[in-house]
Amino acid sequence: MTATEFLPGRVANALFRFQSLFGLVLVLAAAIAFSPSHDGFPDFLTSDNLFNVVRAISEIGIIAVGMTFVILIGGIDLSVGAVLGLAAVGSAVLLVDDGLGVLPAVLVVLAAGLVFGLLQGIASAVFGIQAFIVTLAGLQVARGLARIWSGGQGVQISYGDGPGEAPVAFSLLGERTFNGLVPIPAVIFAVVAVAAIAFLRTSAFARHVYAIGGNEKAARLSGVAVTRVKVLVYGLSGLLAALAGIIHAGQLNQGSPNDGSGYELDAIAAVVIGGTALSGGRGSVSGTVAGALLLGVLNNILALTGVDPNVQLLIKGLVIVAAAGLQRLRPVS
Amino acid sequence: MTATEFLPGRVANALFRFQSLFGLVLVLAAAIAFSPSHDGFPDFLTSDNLFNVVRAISEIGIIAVGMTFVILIGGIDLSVGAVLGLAAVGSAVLLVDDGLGVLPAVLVVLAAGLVFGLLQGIASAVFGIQAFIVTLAGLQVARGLARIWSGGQGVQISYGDGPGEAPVAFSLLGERTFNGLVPIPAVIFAVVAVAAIAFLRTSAFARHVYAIGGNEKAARLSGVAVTRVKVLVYGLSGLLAALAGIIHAGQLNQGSPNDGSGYELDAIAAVVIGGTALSGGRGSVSGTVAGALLLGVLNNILALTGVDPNVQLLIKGLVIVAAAGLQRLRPVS
Amino acid sequence: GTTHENSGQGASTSAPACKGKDGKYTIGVSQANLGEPYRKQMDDDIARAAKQYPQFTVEFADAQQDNAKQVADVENFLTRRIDLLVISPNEATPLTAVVKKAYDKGIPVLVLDRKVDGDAYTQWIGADNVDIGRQAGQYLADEILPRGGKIAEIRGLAGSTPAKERQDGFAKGIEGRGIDIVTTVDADWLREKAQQQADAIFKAHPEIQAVYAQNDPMAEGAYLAAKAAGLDQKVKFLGIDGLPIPPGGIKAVEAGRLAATFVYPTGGREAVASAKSILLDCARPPKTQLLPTQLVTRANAAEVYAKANR
Amino acid sequence: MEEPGTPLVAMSRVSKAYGGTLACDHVDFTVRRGEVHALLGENGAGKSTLMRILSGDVTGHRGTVEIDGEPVVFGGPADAQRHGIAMIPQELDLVPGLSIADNIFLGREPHTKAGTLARQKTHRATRELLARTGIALDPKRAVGELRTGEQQLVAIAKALALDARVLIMDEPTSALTGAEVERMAEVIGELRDAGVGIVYISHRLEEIGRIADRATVLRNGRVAAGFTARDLTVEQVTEAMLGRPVQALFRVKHGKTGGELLRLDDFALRPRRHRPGRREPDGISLTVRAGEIVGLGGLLGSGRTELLETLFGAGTPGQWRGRVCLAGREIRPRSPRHAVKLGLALVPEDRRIAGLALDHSVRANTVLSVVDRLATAGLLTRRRENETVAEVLRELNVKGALADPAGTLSGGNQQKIVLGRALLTEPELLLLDEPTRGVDVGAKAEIYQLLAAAAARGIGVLLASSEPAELVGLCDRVVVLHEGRGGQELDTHDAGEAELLAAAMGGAATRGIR
Ligand SMILES: Nc1ncnc2c1ncn2[C@@H]1O[C@H](COP(=O)(O)OP(=O)(O)OP(=O)(O)O)[C@@H](O)[C@H]1O
Ligand SMILES: Nc1ncnc2c1ncn2[C@@H]1O[C@H](COP(=O)(O)OP(=O)(O)OP(=O)(O)O)[C@@H](O)[C@H]1O
Ligand SMILES: [Mg+2]
Ligand SMILES: [Mg+2]
Repeated sequence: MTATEFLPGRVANALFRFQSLFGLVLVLAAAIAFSPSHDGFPDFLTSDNLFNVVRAISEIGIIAVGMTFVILIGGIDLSVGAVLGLAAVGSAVLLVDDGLGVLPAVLVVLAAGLVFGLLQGIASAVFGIQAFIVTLAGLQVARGLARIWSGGQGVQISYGDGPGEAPVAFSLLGERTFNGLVPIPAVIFAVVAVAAIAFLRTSAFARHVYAIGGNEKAARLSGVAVTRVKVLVYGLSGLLAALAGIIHAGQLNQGSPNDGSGYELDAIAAVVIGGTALSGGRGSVSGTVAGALLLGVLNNILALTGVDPNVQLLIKGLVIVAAAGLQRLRPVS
Repeated sequence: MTATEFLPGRVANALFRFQSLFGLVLVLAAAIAFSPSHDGFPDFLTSDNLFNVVRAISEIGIIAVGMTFVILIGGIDLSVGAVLGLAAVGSAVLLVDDGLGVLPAVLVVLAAGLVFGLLQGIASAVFGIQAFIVTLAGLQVARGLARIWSGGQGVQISYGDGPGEAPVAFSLLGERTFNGLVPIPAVIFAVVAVAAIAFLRTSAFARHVYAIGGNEKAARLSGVAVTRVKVLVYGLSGLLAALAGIIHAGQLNQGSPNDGSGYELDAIAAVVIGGTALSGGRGSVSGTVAGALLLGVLNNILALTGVDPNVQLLIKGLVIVAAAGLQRLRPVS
Repeated sequence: GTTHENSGQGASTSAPACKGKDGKYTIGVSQANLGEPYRKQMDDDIARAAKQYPQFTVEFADAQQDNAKQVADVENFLTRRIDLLVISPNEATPLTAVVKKAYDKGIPVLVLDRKVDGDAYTQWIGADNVDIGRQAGQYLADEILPRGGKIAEIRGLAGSTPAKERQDGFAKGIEGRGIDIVTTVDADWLREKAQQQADAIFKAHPEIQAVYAQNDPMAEGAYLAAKAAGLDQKVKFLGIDGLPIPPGGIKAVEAGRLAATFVYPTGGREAVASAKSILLDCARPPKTQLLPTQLVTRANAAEVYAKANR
Repeated sequence: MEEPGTPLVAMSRVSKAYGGTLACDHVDFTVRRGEVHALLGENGAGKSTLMRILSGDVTGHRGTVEIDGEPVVFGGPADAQRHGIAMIPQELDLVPGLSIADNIFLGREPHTKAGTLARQKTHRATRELLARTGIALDPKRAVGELRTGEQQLVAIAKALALDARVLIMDEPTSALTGAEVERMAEVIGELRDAGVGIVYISHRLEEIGRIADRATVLRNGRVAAGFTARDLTVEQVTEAMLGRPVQALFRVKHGKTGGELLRLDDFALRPRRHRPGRREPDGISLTVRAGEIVGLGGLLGSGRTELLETLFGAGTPGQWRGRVCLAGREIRPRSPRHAVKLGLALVPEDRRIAGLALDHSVRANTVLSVVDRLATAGLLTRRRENETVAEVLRELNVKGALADPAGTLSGGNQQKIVLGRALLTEPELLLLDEPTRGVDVGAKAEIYQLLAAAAARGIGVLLASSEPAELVGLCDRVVVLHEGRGGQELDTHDAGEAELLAAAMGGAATRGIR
């Protein structure tokens, strides 16, 4: 039980959003301060670099948006990284080996991710198996499927309209837009995030999500279809992981079965740094976006300054704790 | 709300212990059934193989014992795998490079693990940062320290009493005992497990652990030193992870900074399969031991039957879910 | 490490192992992990080569980069009484004991890529990471930056042996050639990580003229980053491994994404060949079989690829 | 007001078993249009279970339920609501994180044409509903920050929002004080006149005659008696409920008290961080002598709970002003643990939130406060534990076995366990917050006797209660709080409920009820 349970909702939320931004601002300041610079201008602030940052986090960010919903209902999804890998493989295989068009391929992969998520949701919501273990198993299953589907090696995507070549349209995912400035993945991430924020603010479904995380019994007594909502949320998480996987394939021009491992932890970190309580019921996508940006900036500046990689691990760990510490006002899970 | 919330405690607990055993029994049966055999005797049941099984799970098992305490108070510790790696490196460096004796080296490493755990406990219990994120950061920090301490390379342990050689006594950890029958690590695991079971059944401290997991606020108002208990529990987890790391070094004659990655998830799986609720307050070490054995047998039989490694991933995932499903009667976190 | 007076030696003069042409043999392959394309390729090579010999059934184990698991994998192979062990150790020392155990049991052991300590094995097949690193360095110094220059190095997984060896060798190769490694980053052998790291590198050091990546996937990742930064024409990329598969380095060189790569042979085929001579011909192969590496440039890429897949 | 035709609700031969216990046993129960039907019975008699069956919350029962003569079977609460049945659950089930408005319309959120939530509409509706229940709260405030009493009113508003034809109120007043209860009675009156059928469950028997038309008494899951509420006396019901008359509900005050035990001089708390919805102590002076029971009175939110929490070291962190002395020594508990060491014990207000680990055994919950002392070298023996607990259960006459999960006990018995745990620490000073909330009259009498006995042993008791009768009947003196300030002090030897209410209201009237 902590103080904020007693702050009026709005104030509290405002405060929290401020908090997660606060951490981000600190890291940004540090980034600018420590950035190496050319002719007096910090490399970090060059538009190119900033767009590299957002591109680097767009996949984690998209996953983290889905993860936010899952954590809001008091659940967790450890399978997203593996699902990303599976989706990347899927896109590559469908486009290259099976010669599908971009749209059909994308739809098939998204559907697969959705179904995978729904199945996990059913296992945890209907059969009452703890989400942690369900999705941990889901991770292994997805990884295994990806390796089997790809034959164990990354599937290279080369473009063209010959056989064994993917439609050039798909290569857009690797490109930048708005006269070469903004990377497409960042655009997709932005769209997903904005949509999710709006959805969480305005939809009844979102109210049910918060209610389930806050007091599941109360939600049930109020006639909320608890099980259905839970299952759908896991479905959403799977869907977004698949979307991230498609982007991943486009970015790297290949679908490799082992990609995305460990992404789930980054995504969860982003969500928590963003001020969402793992106990569920409280949090926001805007916070998650801030959290993802914080991580992205952190990685970028550590790479820019060329700190010793092992020391980087230390710094990252400590910064993450500190950033999460800014959230300590909210209920501890 | 689940049925058993209202079964009288004793019955319920008996039932649960039976459950976790039940899963183990099933897997054992399957193992014997599917095991390849030579001259009519199933390879699985050969004493050598059985000892391989227990030795293989000793480290995970020891970690899982500590994890059980952590999860009983409603927490989680993702750092154990990295701490194991750190401890393995530590043992090697102290024995080989710094030429410490076995006892001092072991004590130093255990102390280090304890302190590392305590610090995480303080961050989560005193500063109220969510355990998931604290220990996730702890994972990175421990990994970074291990790489720095080891100079980035596995530190090899060769025995003898020259400089740069470790006391032969340490090599015992790699040996078997009771006229070559039982592997030492298994013995250590057994001792740790039995001690933990007795401690959880009979100590006042254990009552506080359960109470905190059951209803932290009530525990605090009843005069339980909630914060202290929590910190100590994380300390215990770090201590046991360090112990596992020492064994690891002895087993492999080397301390590698990257060893033990992913062990935390196996340990958590063992705990949950053993019927401990991630929501805290309910569970037993005996269940955890059963869970660890189940995982060990599963890995072993999959290897013996020579299933394709990728298919193994699928099967493992599904069996884990099924095993955890046997626990669905207990309160879902 | 310790050198064993190898008691196993006598046993392994393939007396029990060799049952001649019409025997049936189970070969156990213990692979360090299937995450790295190179290692998956090794398994595939072994599987393909073994097809020629109906007497062989090959079974694979994946240690998932876990020394302890690989020990268990070998133990399990022993339980199943395989006739020959092929192992590509995750790391040397941790696997030494169990490999010796197998060897002493009279099971021929072929060690691929990474040696174990001592000499309790039948044959080691592999290339020399230090040497390949050195060649890469020399090629860079001779062909790409004869007048010296600034480069970036992308390392594999910190704490892994090849990462260290390929780094040391490379350092030797460029010694005193006026080549300055302005930054070194870790990308864990992964294309995705390399891309992100390289993003930052090109920002902080736009003056960089070449990138040395310790494997091809990382080189490709760096190339993608350069492309995004519009530097793909200016900067040259060196990789290692040169796998003869579509996503492999040879194709990347052929397509001009990489300036050069160095074939780091998997030794899969050679392993099966040795297995044949041990098990079917009751012969005794030499203790070590050092595999040659090969420089792959745009000039010879196509033919190397074809040859490898013949 | 007897009205012919089919009743609105007819439950016949309804039975529900939980494991061994028969919660309901062939119960017949009807509700007519425009009547208030009181459902009475001791803790664990089956009142809530029966109503949770009617509201679709509990399923898997035997017997039939008819609405307007039509037999119905409910799959869940949603079904029942569709049939116009609304229930205010005993354990207020609200979502702390959501705003009042969101809670009230949870599951039935009004939409705009765009399909988004219609905020303005819900907020307007919420204000009206709250107004009907007699409080003004900002619809956007999070429920988690409301006082239990306020939460109860929100729960009522939530039920009203359903425009139900049948409204079930399970102990709606347990956290309310005189003023709010009055308002409730009016609301109920309006609904009744509108033809709504109301089921009213309460352990405050004195309310029944004023509010209800009919009363049905359950005992051990069976219907024990029926009355027309008009001509019903507390004694009658009590006897029907318990199967025996209760002699002397309250204690005889002997007035013999020892030396001064607790003394507050102008005690106030400056919170480090202000917690909205909290009414921190702001200048309270009082004394409690050994062997004396002192009551804390006041309106909803007058700051009783905060005072007790703060004294026990469980309040908002912050600066203390004024003096707090225990047996002459100045004290400042840093934490509940410290408070226990100093000889204090607290029975918290909400036993389900702060009192019990509901799925842990009665044993574990009872000994928790003393496991340290029972242990030798940190180790306990089951025997030692069992003996201790068994003795407590015997003394407090708890119905329930050592190994039963506390959650399956009835409210009264749960409360006794929390009390027993507090007494086990052998405190000098006992702090009680609403110790008999939701406790049946029989158990109440027993608890009162326990407290009297404790006092007689020289323990000092400081007791916060919202039940005037309790304060007057049990306490030697009552201190009335207003907005965290110590107000009037009444000697209950000469002052009665009327004076008490007046004092509370009077104090409030000058400042206005919040
Ligand atoms: N979920 C449950 N599981 C097991 N037993 C239960 C459950 N709910 C109630 N009981 C038992 O059923 C009986 C009736 O409980 P119920 O809550 O209906 O009594 P009540 O009349 O509402 O008591 P109170 O006045 O304290 O609210 C009690 O013996 C109780 O222990
Ligand atoms: N569900 C709850 N969870 C946590 N704290 C609560 C809850 N309900 C109320 N509180 C806190 O308990 C304190 C007292 O609330 P309570 O309901 O006891 O008011 P009251 O008893 O009616 O009035 P008084 O302050 O005189 O006791 C409030 O400050 C509130 O913050
Ligand atoms: Mg009830
Ligand atoms: Mg109160």
